[in-house]
Amino acid sequence: MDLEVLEVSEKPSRTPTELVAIVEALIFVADEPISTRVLAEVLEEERDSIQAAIEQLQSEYEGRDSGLQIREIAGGWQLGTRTEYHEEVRKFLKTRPNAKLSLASLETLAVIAYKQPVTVPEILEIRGVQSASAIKTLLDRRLIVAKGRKEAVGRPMQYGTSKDFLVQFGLKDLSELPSIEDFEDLVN
Amino acid sequence: MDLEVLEVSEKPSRTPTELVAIVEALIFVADEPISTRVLAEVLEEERDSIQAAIEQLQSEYEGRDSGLQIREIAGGWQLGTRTEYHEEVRKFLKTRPNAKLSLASLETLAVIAYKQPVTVPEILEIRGVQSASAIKTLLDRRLIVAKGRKEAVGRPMQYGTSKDFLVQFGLKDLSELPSIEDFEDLVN
Amino acid sequence: MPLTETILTEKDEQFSFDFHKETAEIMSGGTDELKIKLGEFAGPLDLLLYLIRQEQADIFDIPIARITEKYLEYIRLMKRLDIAVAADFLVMAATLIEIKSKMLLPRDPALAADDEEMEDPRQELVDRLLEYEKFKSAAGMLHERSTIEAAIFPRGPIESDENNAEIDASVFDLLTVFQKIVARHVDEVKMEIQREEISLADMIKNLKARIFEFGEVNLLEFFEEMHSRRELVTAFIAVLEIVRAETVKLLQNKTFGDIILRKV
Repeated sequence: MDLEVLEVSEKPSRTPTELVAIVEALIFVADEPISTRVLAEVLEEERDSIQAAIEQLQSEYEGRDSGLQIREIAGGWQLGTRTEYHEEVRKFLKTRPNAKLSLASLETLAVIAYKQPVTVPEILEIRGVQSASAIKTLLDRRLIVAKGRKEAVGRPMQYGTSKDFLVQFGLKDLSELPSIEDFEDLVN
Repeated sequence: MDLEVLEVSEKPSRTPTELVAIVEALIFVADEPISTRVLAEVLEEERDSIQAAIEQLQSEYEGRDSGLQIREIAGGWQLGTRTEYHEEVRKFLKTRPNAKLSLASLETLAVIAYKQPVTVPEILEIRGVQSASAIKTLLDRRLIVAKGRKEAVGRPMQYGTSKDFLVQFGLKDLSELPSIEDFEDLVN
Repeated sequence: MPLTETILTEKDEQFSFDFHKETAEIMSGGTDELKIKLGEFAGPLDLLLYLIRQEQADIFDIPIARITEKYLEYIRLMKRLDIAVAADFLVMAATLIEIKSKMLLPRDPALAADDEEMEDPRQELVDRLLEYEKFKSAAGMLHERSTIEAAIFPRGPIESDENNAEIDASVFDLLTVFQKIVARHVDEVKMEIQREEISLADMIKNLKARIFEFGEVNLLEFFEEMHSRRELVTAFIAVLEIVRAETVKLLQNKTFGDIILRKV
């Protein structure tokens, strides 16, 4: 028996339906448009079969009025949302950034959490940078609150963390804030 | 003509097919599992309608033998490839499976998952062995998080599982974990 | 001072476990295979369960003398194979020997008749083993789940993923990094000599040039290069400025890991 023949016959045998599904999965995970050539190489299939699978896939997405579409971009195939729904997509994406804090806000929050009650000039001194917009963000998101004025020149407002801060970070009270010592045992 | 009435009637009127398509588009663009609640809020629809749309979507993906699936994970919905095609996907992405967790780390994770919030001495008690390096590994991989302090001598830090834990272990929520008492049958 | 654990048995036989000098008897057998097996035990309870099963013993009626002997043999073997024996394994050895000697004590007939429920010296150990075994099974379940999950892939990155340069790190990560850096420079600050300080504008310019040239900059390494606390603070502000204003991302691969500044 000829070994080479055996190797050739080892080519994966997939049903057309399976090939369509695999092509869909690869287009989905790819981080840029994926070309017919690359798909054919990875899957060891003829380009014609790949082309047929993509066409099949496109008509499936069309046929069921999917919210997604397969487009040819820069010589490759890519999955994206349909233009009709851009308004909703944009609306959703706009709600999302609020979920995370920017680095500046996080920094400011850390200073306020560990140094409270603390004034704006004091935060400036520690961070070395104006924190006005970060403080506004934190106030808007109710993570910090004003804690009266400091008895000093100009009587500046002092800030501290709020009840919402405790809730969001899963803390019962401020003494539960982790300190370096808590993690030292683990790091060694 | 009453302006107020006009405003009320401005609530988006979508056909069920459109809603299914829009839900599909949002699940696709979200970079984390997206909950029914968030979908309902963004689209100003009833949760029931959203739920029905998701079910419709799931059966569509099933019905056409898609290479993708819609799963409920960590309290939200997410698109992912089907397990059957993992070899092809891995070959294309040229990735290796993630470094597996050691037996010690898995045991520690099991104790934390079932006993949370739990302290380091409590983990030692059950496992009979120091678990510091396992805890460090689990923190590094973001599978566990600090969960406040225990009101006991030394106020030790407590640990619990994270959202990433749910995602990496394919759990809707913690209640999906089989009861620890169920493992007793296996023991005897 | 050598760390030594000495355990006396009823026969005055002495097991001495010296972490540095222990030379126990050689056990025969395929050592390579055993080495792998030994390395797999997740702790003393795990080893104990293995021995009980190997001896086909009943967990509710552990033949304590035989199991203790086997356990100590394994510990000797581990030392012989240069596997570090953790203190927890030695604590268990002591527990086993203690139970064994209690079992050998003649029961007080008067007490035994009075109190039917006289505690079996093995009881506490059995309870711990049963409790531990549940979590061991749960660990197996988690392992299976993660194997299945590893076969499911999320979508590749799309444009909208990157429309905000945010850092995926907790308050603690940030604090740890900054404290680490400041602490490292405390000594240097003491000897700080008046020198020409680099301005913030220049610092930003330098950092930008570096990111542009290399694609990414390791923050810890960058901070390491600073000569004074003041320069360090300037560098830190420069990083914050660049992250805010430029198409630069802060990446951290693991908790407490190095933070990388990368061009988007």
